Amino acid sequence: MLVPLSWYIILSAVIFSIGVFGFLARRNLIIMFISIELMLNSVNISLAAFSHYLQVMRGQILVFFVITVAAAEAAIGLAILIAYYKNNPTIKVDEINLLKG
Amino acid sequence: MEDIIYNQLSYPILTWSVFLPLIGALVLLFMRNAHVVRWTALLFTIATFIVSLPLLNNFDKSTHKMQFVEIHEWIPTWDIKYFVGIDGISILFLFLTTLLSILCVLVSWKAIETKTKEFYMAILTMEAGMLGVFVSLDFFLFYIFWEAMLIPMFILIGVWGGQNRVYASIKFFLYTLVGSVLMLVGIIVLYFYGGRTLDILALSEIQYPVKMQFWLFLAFFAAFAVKVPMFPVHTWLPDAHTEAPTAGSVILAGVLIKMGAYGFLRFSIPMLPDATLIFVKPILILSIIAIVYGALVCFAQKDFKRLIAYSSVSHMGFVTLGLFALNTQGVEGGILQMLNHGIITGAMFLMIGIIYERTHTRVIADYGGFAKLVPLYAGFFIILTFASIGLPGTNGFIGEFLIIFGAFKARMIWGVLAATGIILGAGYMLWLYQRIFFQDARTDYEATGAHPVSDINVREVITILPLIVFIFWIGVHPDTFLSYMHSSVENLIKNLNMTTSYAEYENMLVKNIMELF
Amino acid sequence: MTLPQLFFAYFALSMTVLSLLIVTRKNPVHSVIWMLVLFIHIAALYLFLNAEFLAAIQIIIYAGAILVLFLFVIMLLNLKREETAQKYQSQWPISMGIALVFAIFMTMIVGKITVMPALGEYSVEAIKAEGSMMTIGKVLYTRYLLPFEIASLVLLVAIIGAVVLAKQRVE
Amino acid sequence: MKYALIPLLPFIAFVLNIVFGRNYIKDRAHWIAVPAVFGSFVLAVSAFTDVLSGNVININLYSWITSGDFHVTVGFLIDQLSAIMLIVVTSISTLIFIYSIGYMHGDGGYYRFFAYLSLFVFSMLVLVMANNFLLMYFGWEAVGLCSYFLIGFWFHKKSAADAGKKAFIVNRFGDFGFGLGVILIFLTFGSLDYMQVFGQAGSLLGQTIDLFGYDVDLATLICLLLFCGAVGKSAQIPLHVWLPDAMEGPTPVSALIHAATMVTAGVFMVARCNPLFNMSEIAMNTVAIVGGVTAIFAATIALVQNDIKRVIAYSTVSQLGYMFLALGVGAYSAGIFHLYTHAYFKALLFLGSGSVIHALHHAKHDDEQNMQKMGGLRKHMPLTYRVFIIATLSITGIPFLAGFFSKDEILWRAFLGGELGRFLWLLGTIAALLTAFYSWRLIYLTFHGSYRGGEGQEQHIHESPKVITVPLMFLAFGAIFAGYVGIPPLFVEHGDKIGEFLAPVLGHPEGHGTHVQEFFVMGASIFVALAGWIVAYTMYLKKTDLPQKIGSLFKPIHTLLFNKYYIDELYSRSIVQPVLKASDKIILAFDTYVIEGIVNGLPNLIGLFSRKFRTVQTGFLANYGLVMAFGVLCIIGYMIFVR
Repeated sequence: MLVPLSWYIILSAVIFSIGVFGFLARRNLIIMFISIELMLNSVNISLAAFSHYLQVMRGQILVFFVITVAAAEAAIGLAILIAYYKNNPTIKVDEINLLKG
Repeated sequence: MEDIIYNQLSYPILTWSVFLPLIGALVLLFMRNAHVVRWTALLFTIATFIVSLPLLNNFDKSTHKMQFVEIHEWIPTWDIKYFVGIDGISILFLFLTTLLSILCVLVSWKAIETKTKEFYMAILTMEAGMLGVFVSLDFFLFYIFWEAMLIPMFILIGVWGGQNRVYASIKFFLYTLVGSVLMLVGIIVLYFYGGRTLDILALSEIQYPVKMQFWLFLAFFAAFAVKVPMFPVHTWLPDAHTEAPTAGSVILAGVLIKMGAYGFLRFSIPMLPDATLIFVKPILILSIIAIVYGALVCFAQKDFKRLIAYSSVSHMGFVTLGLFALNTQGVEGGILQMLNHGIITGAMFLMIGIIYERTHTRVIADYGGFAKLVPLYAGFFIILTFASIGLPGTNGFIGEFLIIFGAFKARMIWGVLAATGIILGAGYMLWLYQRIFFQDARTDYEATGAHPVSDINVREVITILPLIVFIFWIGVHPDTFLSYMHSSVENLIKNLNMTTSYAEYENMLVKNIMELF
Repeated sequence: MTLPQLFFAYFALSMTVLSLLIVTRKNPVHSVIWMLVLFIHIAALYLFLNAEFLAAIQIIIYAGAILVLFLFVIMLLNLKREETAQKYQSQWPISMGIALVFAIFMTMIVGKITVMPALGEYSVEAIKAEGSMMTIGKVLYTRYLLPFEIASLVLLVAIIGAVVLAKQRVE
Repeated sequence: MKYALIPLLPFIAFVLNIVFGRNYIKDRAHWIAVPAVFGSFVLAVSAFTDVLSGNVININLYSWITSGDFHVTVGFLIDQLSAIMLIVVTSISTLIFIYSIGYMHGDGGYYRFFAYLSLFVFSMLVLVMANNFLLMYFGWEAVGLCSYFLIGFWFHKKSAADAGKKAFIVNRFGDFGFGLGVILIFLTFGSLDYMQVFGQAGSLLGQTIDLFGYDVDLATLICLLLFCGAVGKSAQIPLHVWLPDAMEGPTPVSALIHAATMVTAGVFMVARCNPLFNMSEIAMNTVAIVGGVTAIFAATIALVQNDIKRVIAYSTVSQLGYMFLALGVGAYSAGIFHLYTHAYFKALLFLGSGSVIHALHHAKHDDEQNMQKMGGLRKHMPLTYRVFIIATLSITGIPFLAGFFSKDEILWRAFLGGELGRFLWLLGTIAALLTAFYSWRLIYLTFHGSYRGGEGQEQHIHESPKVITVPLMFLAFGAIFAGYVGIPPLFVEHGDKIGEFLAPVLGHPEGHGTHVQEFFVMGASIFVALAGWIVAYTMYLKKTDLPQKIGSLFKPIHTLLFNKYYIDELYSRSIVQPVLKASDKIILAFDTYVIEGIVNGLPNLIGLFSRKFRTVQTGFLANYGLVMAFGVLCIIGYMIFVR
């Protein structure tokens, strides 16, 4: 057990915060989707690490479900993006405010 | 549960009288032609009246127990039963409801042209709801009927009302709803504390801690005070009345308002005796304000119906004063005054509806010199005016005198203040009568005959006559009606066990409020 | 520094650099490609954590399917005009601040974890004995059957949604 | 049981007239009303003879209200007092009914008039014959109702409708006190029946009750409350404002209601409750003082009035003051005796003025009630003139006429009643002087001198038809001989028959002075009557310019009196206006702004807040993301640092 569990968690935390930065800062919608994928992967890493160190399978099973959710989310997100793009050819986030209250 | 007497009659009389109008409403559903709808509605209301008639003669006046009782298991898990019965207090209101419903159907014969089927269905469901409230002895059943009443009334005002009817109906609905939601909380508390039962009689026997009674009383008070319209929460009544169609305001004034006072009698006083005694003084002050305030506002009214609405705020002030004088005369006077008010104000709204059909205006200034134009109508109206003032010989006097007597006996100052209400009452009613019937006639009615103001016709006389008969019957021989109440009111007062004096209860009130903050 | 630690250090470093690259590229296609490289590294990391099946899944689904989907969408929308525009949103320093604070918090939490729950019975040897795929299959289809079904449902909804949104474009 | 018919007959007449009047009976209404009232007059006489022979009738028909220990029955009591009242009410009503056949001839609401008159007689008889306080209260208010109808009979006239409303509301003020008195009586005695209440009246002595904190003698409180009702009904000082306006009603109404019967209800009630009043010295004095003050107050106003009916109305108020004066000093039988005689000559005065108005009415005389526009009617209406003279002689107290005996009896009893009585006697005598003056002023202005009305109308004026003058003759007969029932013992040993007759109910007035004093009092009242006559004679017949000179000399006093001491204005400004203004400005404002404000204010408030929060939803993804992230950070921060 040379590489302690904490390192893995720190690694996933770092990647996760980079994902958060990506999502909040970037203007391009696709990049935001990608950073969400990034965040999800970082979570997967920590899950796998936990599963390995705690010698229990629950972590890996969860990774599966995270992946399915990620896939579904990506598909739907991009579909919406394309639908929106049809009548308003921009994917810059700060121009899309149809939902304004 | 020993003090109930099961129904010995051949048919389940109470269930029939409550659900017959509902069946009527269903039958109406499948009718198309307005005329047929009217006659069937009339048929059903009269049928309900006849079905509930045997209640009167084989009602046993000597006992305070609930009679004609029917109990059927409904929702066993929470021990909810279909528990129905009446006693001295609620029997008279049944007949007031059935009678007024017949008159409502009659008075809106020509008044309602649009969507007549839905109108009559609303009235029939309304009647079922009201009868349900008076007979139900299970909190769950009571609450269902209590809320069920609101919807048809909401529709009646909302659809067939006057100009800003939507505002009035929403206000009416919200007012009553807020109140009854608080009551629901009270019911639930009672359910748990009273040993997981919703049966009103069982819950009345249990002695609740004073602190809890204090809050429960407030919860129930919220619901009933709104319905009675006691002073601060009365502003929905004038709006609801001015916007409601004739039949709507007759039922509203005739029966709906009595629910609040009936609630006090059936729930607040028997179940929460100590809290009632604590709250006697504030409620009496509110009632006296209602009497004087209601009367004063009447002087300033321009609209005919609004004036009568405010006058019923004043009359209901008398009723609550009587009920919370907590002696036999006061309570019996209160109950009788509820009946009288239903008859007098119901009849008055019928009359307003009748004249409104001809002149299509409710502004008092548009009227004048109608005694010559419609002498028979004027004659009937003068009887109603004097009944509403409480002239001896009419029913108003008996109720008011007993209430003032009860209030005077309880505490002299209350009687004196209440008696001022009579003078104010005479003031605004006679002034109203003079402005409408005496002064010189408005030219356009008389000369040009633009609005052919024809006198009251046979159908309208039939609508008014039964109420006039009751006005004089109660006025001359009130014992036929008072005898029903004696034992029930005696029992109500007895288990109130007024041990200490009023003063002592007052500082208990103050103590409770201090603890609050 | 023992060999595994060395490997981990490499992977940690490379993955942080890669994610930074993904997030900061102006051209989305570059980000996607760097993402691909990142996924390969993650698969390798899974191997370290004795989760071969996961590594395979990672490569096949993530790299294979989702990234391709992204590429496909990028190609579909001609993003030429987007290149010129300014990359970051107006208030990006705030998001930078939040991300940093987040990272710091997480590291602090790691420091606080003291008590470890009891070890489960799936030790490394047990998995090796049966093979990672076998154990995952057993566990998945016994204890976690219901979530599995729900996951399939989620996917179904996603498919229908995508089709409906896409179809709209045709008329 | 046949005596229950007395009130029932007029009631049946009322029902028949009101129900079938409009389209069947129309102008034949008197064929139902007159026989009915005559029937009850005959029954009243037979009841009187029964009571004369000694047996008092007290029957309970049926139980009216029972609630808990409160029990009231509908029952009749005919004893000496109510027998006399029955005679007075039914006889005067019969004569007035016949009179109004002629007077109201051709009026649109003919049947309505007779219906309301019969209803009035019914309620008055119930009031008189009731055997408990609540039934009397029933008659009391029913009589108020009929006066509302009859005053406002010509309702198209706004003044008449106003007068009717005013009469009812002012009466209501009185009934407010009366009602409370009735309740207090029940609370102290446990029953409202006369026999029980007056039986235990003795127990009242010394009992006190806590009224708003401090102790008040129970008897005084009860009597004052009852007297409050009497003041309202019999138009005494504070509540007299409605009687002069009640003259808006047709003259037979004024004669019947506002002279003979209704206004005397107050006197009857106080006399009926004499056992209670005897218990409280203060109450007796208040009654006497109010009576005396009203007598002189009303007399002063009558001096300057120009409307013939208003003069007589104020004279009624003044005479009622006399009656209350008598009751106050304990001479109940004297009060009732004066009530009895006053009914006749006052009704005669009213009906006489009615026939004058009727005659002028035919002469198309617009201002038919203004005395300044009359004069010299002696030639045209000899019979009415002669009847008027008899009535005026009687009211001013000229010896050997009804008025003299009863008024003198009152003044004599007042004279004997201690130094307060002595002062009131003085007031009474001055009032008698004024009465003499204004009565003769009325005669000279209307019947003597030259005709001051419009030129062409004089020849139209002619004597009223038979149906009007015959009742006048009967009343004149009453005005002369009614007094012989109570001749003071000074002249005829057992002359005061009415005193002895009423003794069992009203008791004997105590206090008896020497013959010399009696002669002095009688001489004083005769002197005063003649003096008034001579002064009026000189002012209005010989030197006709004198009234103008005196009027201008005492200008302020004249206007003060003419405007009835501005009491009407005082009441309307101090009570009526504030109520209306309060209800308009404050109450309605309170209702609409305060309560509606709260009720509508709440939703607006909520609306306001929600508009604020809306701006948070910017629509930009980034903002939402930021907020979310920030939220997560806060939670984690909390978990780390706080926990």
